[in-house]
Amino acid sequence: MAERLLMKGNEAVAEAAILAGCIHFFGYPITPQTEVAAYMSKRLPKIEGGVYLQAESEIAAANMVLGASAAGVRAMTSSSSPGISLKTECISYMAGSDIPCLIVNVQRAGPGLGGIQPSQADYWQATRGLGHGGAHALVFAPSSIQEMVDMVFDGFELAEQYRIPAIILSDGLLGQMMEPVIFPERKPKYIDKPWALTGHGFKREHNIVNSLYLEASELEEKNNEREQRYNEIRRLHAVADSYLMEDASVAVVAYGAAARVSGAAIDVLREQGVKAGLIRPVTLWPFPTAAIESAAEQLEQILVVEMSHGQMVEDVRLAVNGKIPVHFYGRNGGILPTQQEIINQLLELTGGVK
Amino acid sequence: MIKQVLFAGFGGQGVLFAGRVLANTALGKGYELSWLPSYGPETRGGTSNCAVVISDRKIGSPIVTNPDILVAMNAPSFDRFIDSVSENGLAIIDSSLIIRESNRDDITRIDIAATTLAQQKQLTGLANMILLGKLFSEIALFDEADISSGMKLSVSSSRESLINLNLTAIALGSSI
Amino acid sequence: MAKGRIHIDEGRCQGCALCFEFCSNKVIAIATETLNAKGYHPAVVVSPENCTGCSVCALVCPDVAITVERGKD
Amino acid sequence: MEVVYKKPHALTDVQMHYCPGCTHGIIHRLVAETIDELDIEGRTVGVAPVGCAVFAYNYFNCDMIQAPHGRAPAVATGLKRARPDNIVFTYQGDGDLAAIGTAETIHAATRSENITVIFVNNAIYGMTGGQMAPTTIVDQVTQTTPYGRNPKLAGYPVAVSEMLSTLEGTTYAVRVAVNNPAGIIATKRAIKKAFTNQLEGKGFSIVEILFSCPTHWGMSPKEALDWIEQDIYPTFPLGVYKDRTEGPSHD
Repeated sequence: MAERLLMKGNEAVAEAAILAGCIHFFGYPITPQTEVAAYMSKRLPKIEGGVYLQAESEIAAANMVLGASAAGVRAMTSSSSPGISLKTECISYMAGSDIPCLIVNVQRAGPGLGGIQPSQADYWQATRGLGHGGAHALVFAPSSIQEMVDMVFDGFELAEQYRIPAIILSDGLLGQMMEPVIFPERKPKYIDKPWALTGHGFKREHNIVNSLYLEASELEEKNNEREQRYNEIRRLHAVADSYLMEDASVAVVAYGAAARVSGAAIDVLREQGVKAGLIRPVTLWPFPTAAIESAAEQLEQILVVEMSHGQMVEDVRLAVNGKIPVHFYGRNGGILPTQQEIINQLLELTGGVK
Repeated sequence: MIKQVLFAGFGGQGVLFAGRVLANTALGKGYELSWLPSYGPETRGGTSNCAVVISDRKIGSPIVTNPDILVAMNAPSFDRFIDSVSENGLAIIDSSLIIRESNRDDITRIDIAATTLAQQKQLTGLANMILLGKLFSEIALFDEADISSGMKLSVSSSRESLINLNLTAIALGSSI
Repeated sequence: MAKGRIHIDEGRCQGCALCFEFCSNKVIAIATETLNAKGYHPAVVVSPENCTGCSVCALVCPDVAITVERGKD
Repeated sequence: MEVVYKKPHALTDVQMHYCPGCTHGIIHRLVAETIDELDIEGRTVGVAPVGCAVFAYNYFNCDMIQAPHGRAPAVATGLKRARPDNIVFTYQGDGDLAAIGTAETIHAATRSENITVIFVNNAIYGMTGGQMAPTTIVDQVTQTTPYGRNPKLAGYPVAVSEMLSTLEGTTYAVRVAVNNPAGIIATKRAIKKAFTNQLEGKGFSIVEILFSCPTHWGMSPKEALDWIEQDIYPTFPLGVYKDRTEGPSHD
């Protein structure tokens, strides 16, 4: 069996990327993400062909990824909320040019410079606001360091399969904490990239990576084709994890760090006889609408828990479509809801033991 | 079983490292565990702390708001955290830097003049390890071999010479 | 008779010792036995009689912790 | 006896968060003394950067604003154009001014915006824990150049004063250092001139100040000051790189 290691989330995600065949990293320091870049700066120069580059800005780092990915390699960048805002211009260009890549967002509290403590206030940005033009990226929401490591492989492979950027939506808690992790003995899967800018060598037509289509009908056709890919992703790759849901009458819907605490709160309530369960979206885009829609058939009510004023709760309400009440509890500014707070919320909703 | 431990002191006193040794020792024994540092500008020169959770089941929050065990290495940390220690909890205090009373008569308080003791025993700078030694003897989850392998995982190969010195300080703390 | 007098705000001091390094008259020392509330060994005046009021200590103090007086009492 | 040196009025009583021996505090004090001496606190607006000096808004008694990373000169442009009688300064580190904010810096200079830029250069990123800065010198070890800055991979340090001196719009560009008492006095003189230029409507002034980061250089505060002279001077020579204040005024 592979070794159980104790690692910071930020370091583990970097190591996982290397194992997944990504040796081109373009970074820029920002708390609480900087360890990803620092780890890459140590490891990549020791790997043949490895490129670590500290860009002059987050904007430049994202565009370096655009260039490297367009050249056909697995490329990655990471940042934290304010830096991701700067990268969104380029994410829109990557989406418009059908360029895969992996971006890690170690979320901190906002808006503006905000704070450096963990947050989930970039949900809207990740699922709705990646620059202009209506683009999407795959958005993965790990709730443990182990899961984050596994998602790096999936992230690169699905991104390349669908030619779409992928985002791992981490946060300051998952990035800074250490917990045991086992690196998978998984060989990265590669696919041909006939679109890549490798130099045609007079063996093929020239390739163009571009997002500009001045002819409206041409752009519509392009966007429709991309939307079909989006629809296939929505159909095949929306993932939710459920915990103690078989007989649950109330469910918490939470992702990432908020889901960890919610799960622990549910354990306590179960001991008291409260039939609570947890639905944990593992992908945020595509959102696991079907899983929540069908759970709503059996549940009496839902509590959404987030480290924000409530963003994912809107997607949950869309999925539930008014069938049952959807309540919300959140802390923000860099504060993780405590186990006790969630217990209290659920007790209040259920009126104690049921 | 769940043990929630908070190490707190000044940056430079080795509170993050003490937590790392505890975490790595628990790792070797197959426990679930988490280690979470305070981070940001206050970690340089100001106060610094880290939370370690050891459990035999999956850990929800790695944040420790009510520690079962507080290891306090300076007065500001003592003031900030002593009231948060859980009922019947334990506080291990470096009494060479903390001369403070508290009104917590519902917890066990152990005072060790670790900084002074470290200086006397040619272990300057290892007050953190002396206090950690006491913590190890109090929680009684790990034997000497566990601690020794936890230490080896925690010290980078370039500083290997420190391993034995650290273990000596831990043994000293355990024996108090 | 000292020509100058300095006052060090020990609460603001972070014990960086730049004043001690740059004082050519050895007026200042670092109090290695005491800690201030922030946990630093503060700078203290040990030889006030040598102070000329030259202000170099205040000039190099990054914590703006030193006030300087000059002239006759 | 008479008080000859005390905390200037333009500094608040808030204790600064900088690490022991970090010389940001000296530069803050020199800027505040200048504001006091020119008697402009009531109409001065400062722009804080992103980086260690971000909390400068807590330390200066004049009005303060916190700008997005690197954008301080653009924010300052807006402040100044809206209220030309106010005195506007930015306080920016090397990462803020010379990496992410290079475009804003260059274009504020080309427009000869009538502002004062205090550019503090210690060749490293402090706030995020000691990574390579655009001004990190060749071979310098940082968290993200663990094998030393290799120009083949990470390029050469950016010489901001030299670069800006080539721009027509730059009125005054000077490089000073706060590594000893004489340097601190020279720095004060440069800061005062840069503010005076603005008062006289002479256009864009920048004071580049070499200072120390003992924490991330891994040195004692005094060693760090000595290292400036030994190792940073050869890359960043002190001097006046541009001074066209003798010419016609900006207005």
